[in-house]
Amino acid sequence: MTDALAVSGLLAGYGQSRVLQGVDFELAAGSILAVLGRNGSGRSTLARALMGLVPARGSVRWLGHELLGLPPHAIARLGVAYVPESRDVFPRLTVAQNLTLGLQPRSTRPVCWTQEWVYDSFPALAARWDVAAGVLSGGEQQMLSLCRALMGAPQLLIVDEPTEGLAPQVVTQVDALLRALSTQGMAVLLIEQKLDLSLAVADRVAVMGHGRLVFDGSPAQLLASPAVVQEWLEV
Amino acid sequence: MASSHRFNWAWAWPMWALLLLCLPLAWESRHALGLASQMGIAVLACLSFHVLWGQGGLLSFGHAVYTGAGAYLCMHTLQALAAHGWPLPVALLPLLAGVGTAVLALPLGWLSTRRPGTPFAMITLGLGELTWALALMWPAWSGGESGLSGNRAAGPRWGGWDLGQPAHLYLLIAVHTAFGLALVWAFTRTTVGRLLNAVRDNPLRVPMLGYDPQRLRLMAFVFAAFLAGVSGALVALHQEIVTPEVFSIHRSGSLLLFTLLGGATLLGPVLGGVLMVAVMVGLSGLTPAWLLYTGLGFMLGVVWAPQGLGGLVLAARQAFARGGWRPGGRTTSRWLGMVVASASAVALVEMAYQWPQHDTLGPVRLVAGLALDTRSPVPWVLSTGLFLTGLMVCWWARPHEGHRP
Amino acid sequence: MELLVLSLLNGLSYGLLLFMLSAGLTLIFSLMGVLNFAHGSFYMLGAYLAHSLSAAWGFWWALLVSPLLVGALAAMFYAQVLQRVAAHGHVAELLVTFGLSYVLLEVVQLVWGRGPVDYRVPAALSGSVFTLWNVRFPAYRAFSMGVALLVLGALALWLRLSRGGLVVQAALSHPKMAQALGHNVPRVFMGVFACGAGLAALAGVLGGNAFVTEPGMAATVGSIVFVVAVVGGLGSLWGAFWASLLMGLLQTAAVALDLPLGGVRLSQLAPLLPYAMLVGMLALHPRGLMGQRES
Amino acid sequence: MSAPVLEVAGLHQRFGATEVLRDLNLQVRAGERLAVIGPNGAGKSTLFNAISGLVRPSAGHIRLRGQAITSWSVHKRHQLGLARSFQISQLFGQLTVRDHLRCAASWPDGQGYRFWRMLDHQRTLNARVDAWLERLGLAERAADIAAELSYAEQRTLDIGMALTSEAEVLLLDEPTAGMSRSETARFVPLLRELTEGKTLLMVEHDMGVVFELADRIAVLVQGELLACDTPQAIRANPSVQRAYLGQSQGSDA
Amino acid sequence: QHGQTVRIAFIDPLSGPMADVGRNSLQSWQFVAERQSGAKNPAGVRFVVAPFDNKGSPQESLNALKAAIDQGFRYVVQGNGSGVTHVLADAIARHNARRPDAPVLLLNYAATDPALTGERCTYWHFRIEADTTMKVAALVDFLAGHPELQKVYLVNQDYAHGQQLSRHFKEAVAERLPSVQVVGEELHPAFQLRDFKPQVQRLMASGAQAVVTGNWGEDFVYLVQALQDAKAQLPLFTYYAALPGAPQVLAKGGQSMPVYQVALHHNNPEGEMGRLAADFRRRYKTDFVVYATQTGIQMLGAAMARAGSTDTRRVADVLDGMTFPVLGGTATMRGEDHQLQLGQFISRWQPVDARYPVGAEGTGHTFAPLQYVDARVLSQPVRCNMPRP
Ligand SMILES: Nc1ncnc2c1ncn2[C@@H]1O[C@H](COP(=O)(O)OP(=O)(O)OP(=O)(O)O)[C@@H](O)[C@H]1O
Ligand SMILES: Nc1ncnc2c1ncn2[C@@H]1O[C@H](COP(=O)(O)OP(=O)(O)OP(=O)(O)O)[C@@H](O)[C@H]1O
Ligand SMILES: CC(C)C[C@H](N)C(=O)O
Ligand SMILES: [Mg+2]
Ligand SMILES: [Mg+2]
Repeated sequence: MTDALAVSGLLAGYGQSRVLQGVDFELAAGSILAVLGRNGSGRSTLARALMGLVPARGSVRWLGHELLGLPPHAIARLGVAYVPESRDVFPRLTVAQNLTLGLQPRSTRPVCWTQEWVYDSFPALAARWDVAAGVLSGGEQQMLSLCRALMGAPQLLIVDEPTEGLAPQVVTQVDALLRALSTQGMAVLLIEQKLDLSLAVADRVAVMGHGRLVFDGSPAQLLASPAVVQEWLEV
Repeated sequence: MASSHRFNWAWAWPMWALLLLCLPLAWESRHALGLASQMGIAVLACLSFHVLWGQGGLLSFGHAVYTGAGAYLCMHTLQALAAHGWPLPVALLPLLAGVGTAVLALPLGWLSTRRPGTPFAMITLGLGELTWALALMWPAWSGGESGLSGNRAAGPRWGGWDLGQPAHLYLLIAVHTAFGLALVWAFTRTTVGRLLNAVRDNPLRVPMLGYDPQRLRLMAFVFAAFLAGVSGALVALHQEIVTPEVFSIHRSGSLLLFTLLGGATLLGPVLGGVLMVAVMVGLSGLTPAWLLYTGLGFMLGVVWAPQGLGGLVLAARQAFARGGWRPGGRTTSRWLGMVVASASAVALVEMAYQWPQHDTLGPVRLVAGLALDTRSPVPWVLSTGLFLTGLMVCWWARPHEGHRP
Repeated sequence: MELLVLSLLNGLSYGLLLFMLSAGLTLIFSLMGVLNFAHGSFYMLGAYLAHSLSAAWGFWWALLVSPLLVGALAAMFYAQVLQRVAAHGHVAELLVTFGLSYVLLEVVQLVWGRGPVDYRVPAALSGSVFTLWNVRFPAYRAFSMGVALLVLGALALWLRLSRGGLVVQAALSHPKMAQALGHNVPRVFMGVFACGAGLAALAGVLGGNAFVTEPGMAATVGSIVFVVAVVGGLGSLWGAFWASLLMGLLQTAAVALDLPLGGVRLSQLAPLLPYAMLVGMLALHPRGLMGQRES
Repeated sequence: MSAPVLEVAGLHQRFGATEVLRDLNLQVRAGERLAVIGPNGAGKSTLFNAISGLVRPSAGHIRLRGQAITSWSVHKRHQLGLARSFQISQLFGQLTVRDHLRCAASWPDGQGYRFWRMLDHQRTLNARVDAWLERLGLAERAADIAAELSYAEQRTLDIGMALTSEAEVLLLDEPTAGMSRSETARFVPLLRELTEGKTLLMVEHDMGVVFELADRIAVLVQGELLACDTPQAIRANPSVQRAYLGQSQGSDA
Repeated sequence: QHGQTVRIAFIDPLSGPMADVGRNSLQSWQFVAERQSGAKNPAGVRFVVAPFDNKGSPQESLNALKAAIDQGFRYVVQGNGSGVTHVLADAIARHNARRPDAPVLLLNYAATDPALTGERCTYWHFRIEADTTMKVAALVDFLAGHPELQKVYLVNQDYAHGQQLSRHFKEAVAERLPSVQVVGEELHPAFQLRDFKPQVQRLMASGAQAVVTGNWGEDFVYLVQALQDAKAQLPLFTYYAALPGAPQVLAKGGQSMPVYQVALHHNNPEGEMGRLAADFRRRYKTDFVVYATQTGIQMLGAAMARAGSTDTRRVADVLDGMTFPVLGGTATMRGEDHQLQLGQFISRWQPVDARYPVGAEGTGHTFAPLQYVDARVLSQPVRCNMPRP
């Protein structure tokens, strides 16, 4: 199948410091790419760069559009959704309002994730739909952030550590959800710490180091190459 | 805002102090001396504001309460001293007034600093307005709208020290300003100073480190009030009059604005203070359009130097450190364009202000020899043309901004 | 009795005018968090434009066009200046809006002169609607009260129904995230800012002839609107509404009753009341009447 | 066995209608490591907030080192030897990493509210801070602004502040959240070493870490204490299985 | 001193709510100075008047004074705001004590607070306009002829000028016209009110038959507007109803309210003053109302001629007690308190007619002289003992 997302020679950074030194990869619709790497290796920066949240250079093509240079809202309206590692729920808005804001203005895509769906699959949220998101527990905020992104019926989902702070049960639930999403044809860029989980969920894993992708292949291949794991994932 | 301690001031303040102290020797003109005195005082006031805002993140809309209090304390003591012939040298009044103000700031500060952010800003605004109005309503103490005046040459004189003479007063001011600068610089590097920054950035976390945020804020507030009091007292000595105006919201306003414009580094208040006097005394004397220029100045200043002028200076310094500023074709022509544009803009503004009173004031004279007759269309057309050309040059030579790392 | 009724009505109408002013600021300051110091200037500009427009096309056109013009101007200012500095926080915003207030003040004085201009109540409204105990209540006041209530209704509806309000509140805490969800935050902000400015101008159109249209009018309302916004409670439209009424009534009452207390007379204290109220409110109940947040 | 250094008795925490903590009783002995686990929204962080004084309990008592601190202010509690880290990092955006730790070390170092002593001249304090920078692996970041750290580095710094204060009782809210597996592997032994002889309460969802560190485990569900026992007992406990661990038992361990 | 240039510093509000009055005064000074320069004054000196904006604030006035002195000005003229005048007088006294070699003179051309030539008089302050006690004297004199006006209401600004006017008016009627009673009194903050509705309400409620106000500038304009809105018809006695902006507003009310003005000025002077006023209007498109400027320049010219120098010290000594010619008569600068002894016009607001053709501010109405109250009538006892250098 064709690659929905094609990133090449992506450079990005903050002010003087360059974090991404040229990242290249493709991502096909309906597949999950997990990006691993040490802390501070630049994975979140990659996510931000794709979302147009940090100045970047290079090329990011998504369904034939060049994303670089577009403002974040334009990118989002092309069906790209982003779940930041710091959750960034809107603290003073209620859970319901947060979800509403997930819906995009004048979006043509069919809405498949309704609030009902959210409350069914995450009872924790259902119980607290009308309290300010700011007082939610860490885990609840994590769920909210994920669901909020889904409300926009994206075709590309960029999730930065979606399982952080989630109880094991919920973690497995989220795994299942991600898999389901990809089978429904969504492209997922999963930035994850938990190696085993990534390996279980992803169709492909990439390893980031020194602002580059030092490995890109199937989970099996990664396990088969302990050198990479040794050098880029272990301490 | 960049926190000041990241830039080494060890060498800066004694030099500044030295410079200040040398100025009067360099200058003959009493006018220049007056300006320098006012600048010194303004710098001190801005420093006091900097302690609150730059260090503590507290935006006070009523800082004039404390400069004013210092001024009145000083003036009352001065009058009493003149009346009863106390053996108290006038040169000590600023410090006394400072201490007095600090004491006064304790209760008011306790009220204001309980919460940071908007509540603080608005409480100070309220207190500011109240004090101002009360001062007007209480002429017995404030001297009504024509205020209290006194003679700074009063009191005992030691060794030919005569504050009546501007140069001597100036020295007094310079010493206090240098002393204040040193004090603030030191404060920013003490434990409390650092914790104050912490409170500024995240008041929730500080208690978990064993410190009471409000107490830290209050300490800063009182310290700031002390400096404010000193500068207020110096104003009183310099003007030899204190009117309720010293409490006016405009005082607080200009203090706030110019300190902010200066920026949150320790350089900020210095630039801010100097600029404040340059504008409000210098510029307003030069042109009737000074308010307009000030307004535009604020807008452009912030757009160009969002970190404040101090930040701009530091940036330039770092730029030099990194191989300096290479005037490429673009940069130079951009500067050229700016100069042309602003010059012709000034011409336009001046003419606009002049032509209603053409008969009184005659043609506009910007530079010697060049007289623009506001009634003939020629100068208008010309300067408009120049202005647009300048803008176009700027635009054409604009830097590739933003979207690149 | 008459005096009481009259000052009650005066208080109400003054309060409602105050509300129209602070409604704009509630949008800009307490919703967007922009310390907008040019608000009073928009009010003034609205009045002056209305003065010229009503001379040209009559009052009703002025009532319509002047706010639109000011709103457009505000939008331009937002896009060209405010947006650039917004990233650097509220202090930068404070400075530029303050600069703008100076510029507007000077421009107004260049164009319309430094004295007051003669902007009068339109003939159609110069009569009086009703008379209580031979106290005439001017039709114009009734009219502007009506408009104020209309504004209140419209805003309340907008905040309830449209998502604009939500987006603004969201962007207040995480602007980038809100944008990453597909909301054109800059444009929404521009719209809200323009809207707030337009409201100020509307207040100017109605207040300019109820009171006096002169260069000082910006300064006179400059800080009082902030008081209303804060006493009412940040982010709360209704709070602003009740606060305005409260102030209007208190002040007119103080001036009208004019009881001597101690050395001074109550009427002299009138200008103080709002600030006393502000300090008291913040000291005792920092969230204001119905505020959602403190800062 | 020694007297409890921290004691929570009959703790209730209500927010409006929602009751977050219900009649919670908990005793922590000096020097023990207690892990608090439970589903999301069970009330773990709220428990920490109540202990550290960020929220006032609706009912119940909290005793720390023999003192009834239920109504004490946050900073007083810290001065009594209680430190905590936050689930969502609470840092000082503009301060450097070093200054963060300096602030954290000031009180224990006996700086008090001194405004006449230069920080740079505080030898013991700076020595202690440098040592901690090393231990936390933040040494090369020491001069950077907190806002520029990566997420995990920020988490480390947040925990680092709690540790630097060298308080008797430590509350760590999900210390290893956001850390990669390898970082965690490096961090856990560090944590064990650093909290030697101190009392540690930690909330953690990473069962590997929990079972590795904890002497006892408290399971919190819906604001009620479901069980509080040794790791083995908890692992065996079926109701805990149901309520929390689920099939992904000891994920990542 | 022939051919010398005398530089005069004009320190008054050129911005803010009092700017209009200030600008008009400046134009008057500059116009008169130019008109009487060189051969046209006995001393043959050239007068130049340079503006310094004090924004109406005492503090700013001092900055202005400092600047002026530093730039070598030794003659200062000021008038708009008694508060400011006090401040300047004090400051100048201090300065002259410190630098006796080159003292500074203050010509006060409008500030009416009697204290300036009373308790707080100084040797260096000369008032060339009537003070409030004199103007009040004129008023009382006039009221005496109108027995139907028994109940008077006072509306004044709450600062030196307004306070003194209230006080002295009450004293004067109590003393010389007991039949008149003051039924109410307003002292409102100066240049802060925009809406005089409440004051006017109280005024109407008090059953007053006449209003006396010293309000000027915007405070006068808004007061009149409020009165007109309230359809008031009672006579209004004023000091400054002819200052810029005021006639415009009065004209809107037409003749609804009788308005009287006590001033050196009225709109239809004869002779040289008439020509002067006409030229002024032609040049500045506004009325010439500050006659004191004319007096002031004439006085300086005469004094310098007599002193044979422009040195402020000498000139001051000559001025002290000097009698000199003014348009249509002579005036004396009383030595004891430096208060000029000169008469005042009482004029009435009326439609222009054949006799008084010149309208105020181009309106169809004008201030027409009713009577000229002579200096002898106005003159008040001396209340000053000043230290003399
Ligand atoms: N706002 C910022 N300003 C400057 N530098 C930054 C900023 N954010 C991140 N960095 C730096 O960029 C590098 C990569 O950060 P990033 O957050 O992408 O790492 P990461 O791979 O996501 O690590 P983590 O697992 O901690 O999230 C880090 O060294 C960090 O210090
Ligand atoms: N101030 C508050 N107002 C209302 N509800 C609150 C408040 N604080 C917490 N809650 C609720 O209490 C519950 C417990 O929150 P808490 O943060 O303690 O959960 P937690 O055990 O830490 O969960 P997690 O493992 O996700 O961090 C959550 O459902 C939260 O919504
Ligand atoms: C010019 C005058 C209106 C000044 C006023 N008489 C005063 O003494 O303040
Ligand atoms: Mg990350
Ligand atoms: Mg938690």
